Amino acid sequence: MIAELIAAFLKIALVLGTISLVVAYLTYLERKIIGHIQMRMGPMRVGWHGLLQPIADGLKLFLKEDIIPSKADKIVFVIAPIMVLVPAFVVYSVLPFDENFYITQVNVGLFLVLAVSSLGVFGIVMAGWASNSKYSLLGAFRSAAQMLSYEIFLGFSLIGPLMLAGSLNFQNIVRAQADVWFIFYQPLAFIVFFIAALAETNRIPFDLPEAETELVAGFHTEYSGMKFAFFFLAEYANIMAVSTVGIAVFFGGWGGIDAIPLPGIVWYLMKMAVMIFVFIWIRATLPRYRYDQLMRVGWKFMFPLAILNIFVTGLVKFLFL
Amino acid sequence: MVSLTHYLALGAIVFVIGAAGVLMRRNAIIILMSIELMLNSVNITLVGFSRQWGDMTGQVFAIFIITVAAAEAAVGLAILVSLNRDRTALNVDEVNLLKW
Amino acid sequence: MELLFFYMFSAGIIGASLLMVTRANVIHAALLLVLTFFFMSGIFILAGAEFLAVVQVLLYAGGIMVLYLFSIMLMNVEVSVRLRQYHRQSFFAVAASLILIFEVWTVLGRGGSYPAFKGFSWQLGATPGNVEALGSVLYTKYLFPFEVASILLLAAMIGAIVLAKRTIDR
Amino acid sequence: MIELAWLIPLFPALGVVINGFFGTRYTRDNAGHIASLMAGLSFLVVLGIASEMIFGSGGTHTIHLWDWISAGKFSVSIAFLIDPLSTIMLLVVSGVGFLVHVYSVGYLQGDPGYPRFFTYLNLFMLSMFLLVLGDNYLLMFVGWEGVGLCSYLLIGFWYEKKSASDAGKKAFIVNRIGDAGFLLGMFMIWILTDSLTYSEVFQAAPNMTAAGATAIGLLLFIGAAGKSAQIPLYVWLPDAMEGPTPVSALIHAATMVTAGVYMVARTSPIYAMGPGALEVIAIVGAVTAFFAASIGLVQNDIKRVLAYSTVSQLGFMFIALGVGAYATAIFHLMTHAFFKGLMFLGSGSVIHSLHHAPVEQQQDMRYMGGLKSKLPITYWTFVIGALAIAGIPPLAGFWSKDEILANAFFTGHYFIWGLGTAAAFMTAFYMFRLIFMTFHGEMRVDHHAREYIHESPYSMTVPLIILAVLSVVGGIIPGFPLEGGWIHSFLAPSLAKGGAGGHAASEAVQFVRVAVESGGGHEGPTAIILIILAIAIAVGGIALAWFMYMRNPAVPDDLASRFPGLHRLLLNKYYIDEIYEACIIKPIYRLMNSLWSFDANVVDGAVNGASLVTLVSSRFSGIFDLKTVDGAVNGIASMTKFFSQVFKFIQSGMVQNYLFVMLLGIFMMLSAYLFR
Amino acid sequence: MENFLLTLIAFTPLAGAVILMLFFKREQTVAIKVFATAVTVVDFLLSIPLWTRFDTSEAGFQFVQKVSWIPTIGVSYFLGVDGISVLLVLLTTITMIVATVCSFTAIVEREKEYYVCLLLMATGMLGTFMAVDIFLFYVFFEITLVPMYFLIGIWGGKRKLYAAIKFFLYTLFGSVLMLLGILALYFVNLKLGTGTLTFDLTELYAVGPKIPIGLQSWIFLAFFVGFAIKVPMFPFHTWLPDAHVEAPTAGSVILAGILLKMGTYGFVRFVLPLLPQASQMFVPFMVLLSIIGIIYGALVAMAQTDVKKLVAYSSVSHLGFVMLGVFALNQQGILGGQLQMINHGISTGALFLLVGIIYERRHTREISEFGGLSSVMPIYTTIFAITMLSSIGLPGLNGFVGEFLILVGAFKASYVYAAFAVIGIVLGAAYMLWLFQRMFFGTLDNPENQKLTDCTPREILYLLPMVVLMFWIGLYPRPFLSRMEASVGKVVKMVNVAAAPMNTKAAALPAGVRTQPKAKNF
Repeated sequence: MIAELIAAFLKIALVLGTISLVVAYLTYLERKIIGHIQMRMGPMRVGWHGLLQPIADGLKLFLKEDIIPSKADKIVFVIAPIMVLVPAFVVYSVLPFDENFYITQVNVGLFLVLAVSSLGVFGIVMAGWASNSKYSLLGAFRSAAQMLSYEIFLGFSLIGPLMLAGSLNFQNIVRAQADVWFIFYQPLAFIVFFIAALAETNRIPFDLPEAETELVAGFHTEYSGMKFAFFFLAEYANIMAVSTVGIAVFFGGWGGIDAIPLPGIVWYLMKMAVMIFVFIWIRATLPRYRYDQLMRVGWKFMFPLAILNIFVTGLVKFLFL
Repeated sequence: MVSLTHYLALGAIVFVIGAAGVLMRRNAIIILMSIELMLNSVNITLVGFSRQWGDMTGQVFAIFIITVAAAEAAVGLAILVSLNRDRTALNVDEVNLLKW
Repeated sequence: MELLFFYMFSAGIIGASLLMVTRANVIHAALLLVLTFFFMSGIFILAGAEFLAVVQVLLYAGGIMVLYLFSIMLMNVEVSVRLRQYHRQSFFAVAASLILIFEVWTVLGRGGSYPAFKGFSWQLGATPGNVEALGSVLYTKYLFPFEVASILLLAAMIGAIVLAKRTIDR
Repeated sequence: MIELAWLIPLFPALGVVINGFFGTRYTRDNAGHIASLMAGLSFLVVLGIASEMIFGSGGTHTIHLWDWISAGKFSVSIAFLIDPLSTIMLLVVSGVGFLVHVYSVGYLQGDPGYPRFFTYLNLFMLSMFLLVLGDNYLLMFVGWEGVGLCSYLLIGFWYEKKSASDAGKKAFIVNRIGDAGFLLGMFMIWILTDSLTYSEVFQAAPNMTAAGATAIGLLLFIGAAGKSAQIPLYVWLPDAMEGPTPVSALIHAATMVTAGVYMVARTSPIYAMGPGALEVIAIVGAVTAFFAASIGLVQNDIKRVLAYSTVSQLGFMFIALGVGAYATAIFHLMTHAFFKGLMFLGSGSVIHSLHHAPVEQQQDMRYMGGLKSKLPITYWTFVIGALAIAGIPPLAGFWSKDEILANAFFTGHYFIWGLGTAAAFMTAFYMFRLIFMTFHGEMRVDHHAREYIHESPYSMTVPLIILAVLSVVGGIIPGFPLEGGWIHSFLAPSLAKGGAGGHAASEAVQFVRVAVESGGGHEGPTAIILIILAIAIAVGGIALAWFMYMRNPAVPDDLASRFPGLHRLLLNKYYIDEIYEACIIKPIYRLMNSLWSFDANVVDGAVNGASLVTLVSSRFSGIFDLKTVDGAVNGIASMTKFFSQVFKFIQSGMVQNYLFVMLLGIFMMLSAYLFR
Repeated sequence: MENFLLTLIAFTPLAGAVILMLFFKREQTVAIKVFATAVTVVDFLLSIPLWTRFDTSEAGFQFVQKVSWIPTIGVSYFLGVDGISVLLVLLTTITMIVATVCSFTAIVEREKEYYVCLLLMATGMLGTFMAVDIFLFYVFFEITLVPMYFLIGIWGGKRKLYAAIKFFLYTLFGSVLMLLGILALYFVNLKLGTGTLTFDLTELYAVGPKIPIGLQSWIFLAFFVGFAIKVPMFPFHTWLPDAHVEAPTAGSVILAGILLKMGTYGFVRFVLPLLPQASQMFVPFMVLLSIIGIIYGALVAMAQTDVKKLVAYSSVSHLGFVMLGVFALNQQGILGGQLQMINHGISTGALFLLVGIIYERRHTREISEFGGLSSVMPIYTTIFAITMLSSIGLPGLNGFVGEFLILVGAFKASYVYAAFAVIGIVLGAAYMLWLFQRMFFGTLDNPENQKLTDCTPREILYLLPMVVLMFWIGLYPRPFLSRMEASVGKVVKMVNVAAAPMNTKAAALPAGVRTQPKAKNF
């Protein structure tokens, strides 16, 4: 009993610690990659090729003055970053990293991920409202509408693979792809999923809630220091979580090519790297959507596509499987 | 051990809290939220019975209740939003234009 | 262990909901309600209703409450904070509520002694199955109510749009 | 060759397709040549088949093409039958048809509907071949209707003339009446024999009762009477002369109108079982022969005279059928096709030459005369035809007509024989009246048209000459010796043997043959006397005509003024058309109009009345509703209103109050439960 | 595929209608027309397997699909076709193409709604012919009323409202009575038959002969009124001329081509097999009405001055023939009646199309306005002539085969029937030829007719299939007859279950005319 508890805590600590670190270096990676795509060098000063840059940034944020605007709703203002960060981390409790390496398994794992990640919107809305600032509130509104909308497609796009896997448990979903990854059965679903994932994580081209040029960074305009770091951390944690879900559902999770005997976790990390690179690449390439375009794409294009995918999958499954 | 009585008692208490909220608050939004609370207390009871009988029916009805709650929230909030255009406060005892 | 968690969650539910009912600030009330729902989903997990627990979080917390927050932000909340919060009848209401709780408590306490409950086991059974079992019941036996519920949602959606839409001046 | 019989109708069908689809655009003036070519090709095939039939094995051959209609036990196929009877018919149809095609090339030259005409003509050939070739009654009916359609189309060929389209319509509808009889007869055949195929029907025919066979015979005869213009359905044929003259020659003299004769001859095994029908046929035929001839006496329209003559001659054929001499009837059909075709074409030649005269005078004999020198070929061929029809030996008409009269006499139908002889006399008279009025005497043609009169082109005169030759030899070759000619033995396999009427006829044939061959015997003199009498009657008719129209032209008018009633009666064709108009058509018109007003007013009125009643009653119930029912409702409402005034103060309008009361209710219920 | 082929056929037009309603703007008239045509063509293509894959030896239903629909009262969604209905389904799909194409220029207002109505109509009619569940049949039967009501009421002629309301109420009146009959059957089945709650025709067939004759007569009368109004039989026919005259061309074509067939089809499908004894009993009555219809319709047609009305009354006459064939109650009669339904659909449909063409050019249908048209419109005249000849039953064209079989059947039942019916043939020729003469012959004296143009390629295109079918059925009807034969045989067997003496062949003729007994047995 006690040993189990300790093991659990150890696992949690390991995962969270790793994520925090990885997230920090994600920012570095992003700056580097974008830099190179734009024919620049990116951070170069701190450490070899700027390798220590994230740590320097982190220190800076920790040491910065924590400003709370006077008209703000203080309690909510303080709780908001936590409300953003906590779901982002809670999600990892059920994500599969390897056959045997995970924090826990639940029967409704995928569903839980969706549910918990949908809570992130609370933090954003709270932050936007509590800041008592026009830009923040607008950003919060945008964010809430966008995330509520795209959450639906995110969930719908996953139903197709779920029908094929016949389970909500991540381990089972991954095992169902031992032979063929679902990306081959469900290309349409993956497209919808990926676009929705971009929107869920507020990434370009769907970064309307924080659009720097329009809203001066949106809902976290008024935040600084540690609280701002939380938002930052949560965003990258979300990217990784969503990537993990995508890998687990569409790309066979930890599974790899049998001929190359690598541990599952390595396969997983390789896929993760590719996914994250794509995220960053897209950010470097695409412009931002306009708000009405965002909604139109979502409801008039993605939604029917997702429904169509479910329908076709159901039909095929009913008829042939 | 947790028994059915626990669930029923918890459900009753939450229900009464919700009911009290509905009865004493003037703010319409809080009243709506209290109603949500009442609906949820029923969910607790249903889930308790579902566990008691080892049967899914209770959970199914809990899902229906959530559906109804969602509908109620949507329509209720829509009413409030349109009411809010005409008057500043959302106090239910001031909304009495239709009274005889 | 289970009992411990149950009491913990129950305490959370009761405490948060009491706070929610009494808050003057609507936003705070809403956030407390979210908290209540979290605790409730904990209760559901204890009762073996995993799916329902997740639905509770996803729909109630992630969906309905966001809608509440959204609406609240669209309205002017500062005004109502400064107004009288309680209704004229609140004293009677609280009194009645307390009496009611007392009565329920009594009823539950006397539980097994009523003839109608003769031979009724108050002990809980095994957890009633998984998502699959829920789905198969929902989509077969309760298919019709399910469809009716979906129609209800559709009607509510249209109603909400119609109600909240601003009339556009020509 | 025989198995190629399907080629016979195929060629005209091809012609129909070519001229029908490409006529107005492409073939135009060559339409006549194409159509004639097709008719000629058919004729060649027919010649081949006929030579095989006549000089070869003979017998009966069936060419089965495909199953057509089948429903339960009812089954009919498209199949052709070649036997002696159809061979003779094919020869007549395709031969005369071909000649008329050639003739029409010249006659119709320059007409705007030239390709259309030849399309119809080929269609007619097709239908006629089907009629003759079909191996069952239904296929015969197909051809039967087909020729009726073509007749309709061709009579109304100049459709802008109202009289022409009227005549076409009349022909079709009268034919339809006949067809109704034919149909019923056909059904009855099927009911009684379970088949419509000739071979099967005739196999079963001996099992029929006399009543059944008679009924079938009479029903079929209605059809035959319609098609072959017998009383009472002959009225369409004179009107049909509105069509182009070659049409009259081909359809309304040589081929189509004889379809009825063919059909009765074909059905002879059934008629053999029902002699009553044959009696009726004989009488109708005789009356028609006499009646039509009498009308022909005074007509002035050259084509109408010929038309009534046709009706009369068809009557002769039916006499032959009626007395059971089927082969004789077919024989007369053939010779008649030759000489009547010849005379129609001749009259066409005359009309063609008078092309420039006023329209109403082109066909009127009173405006002709003296054409002999201008139209020598036409004249001489016409005279041959007239002599043939009058019955002057050794021309064709003599052989066949005399056989008919002799048969009638020897089977004991003396009355019929008498009528027939009288008709023969009148035939000789009016035919030569026609010749004398047209070709002899002084020329009465309109002055302007005189210089345009000329002999017709070769495409018209050559058919005339061929037909004239046939009119001369067409009787003596197949018909000699009298009553025992080759044609009888050839046709015998196709026609009924034994049976009531047939038996009598064949006996009579035997008598006559004996009489002729031996020149003695107790019946022999009678036969010879009859022959001499016939010749005498023919000569007498000619002589009378000569006397009245050449020698002493005043006599006709004199006679007309002395018997004005009779003359008018004859001139107006016994007022038959008027009687039909008054007795049948007018009533139908009246009936249809009154039915229409009945429909519009009574039947529909009932419907509208019902709706009106509904409306009115709804109005009343509306008033009732307003006053009584609604009054009660309003009363209750005002009562409620009164009480509500009292109770409204309970309602605070505040939801929370209500909810509180609800909660109190729960409280009370629980308390009741608790403290029970 | 075979299982829901029928569903696919029946609901393709409906889907088309919905798409038309939702995704097309009112102004996109060309797109609307093209789309509507495409839908009908696709529907026709879908229905081709019904022709090619039809098993001619099978008498029962084929391509069946059965799904429980309202289990509490035993209603099922049960589609199927047999020989009786398969050709009607095909006729419907073809006619719908024609009806759509012929409306391109004739309808110039509210096109979108118009084509939606047409497509809805198609679904209703197809469903009617496919339904095996009698309740489902009733539902489809009623559905057809609504779009037709709009077709007449919105795009009709001068008295369109009167005609539309009359059509609607009249037929509704009939079908309500029919509903009573259906319910009676349903409850009788509970008591006498399987004892289950069912509207399934294949099960109800079994209970039919067990119903006592008194009750059967009542049910028969209920069905009779419903179907006789639809057919329409004398004296229930007066809605037809009004509806025909006022309806737009496509409406008339559908009305004549298909809608009327629902009545006759109903008699063959329901009345004869379900109520055999009553059918036997009512034969004289039905035949009398049929014959009155034949002669009366023809005579009244002759009196008409409006072309369309004339054709409408000719429909009354022709459908009298169909009913005569059906109530001959033997193989030939019913088969002929069935074929004549198809024939009438083709011929009369084509006649209405032709009348529509001339109406579009001259905006009048008065016969006296025309005359001598054949010189300005030769192609039109030719097609009209062929159609007219097919209508009056000239051998070689389709009308003859059907009419002939009907008369054979009628004669087999009794010679008296046939003797009266042939009068109709004569009169039919009379009014048609008279019409033809008045319209096309004579001189072209009306100056307005002189600049008439002949058929356009589009008009020829949609008339052509009709003409081809006329010749096909006329010359080689075997494929059509063979498809119907087995099913009709089954109906005949079912209706003669009580073996009434009147229907044996010997009774057809008076005693003295019958064949001598030694003849082979029939």
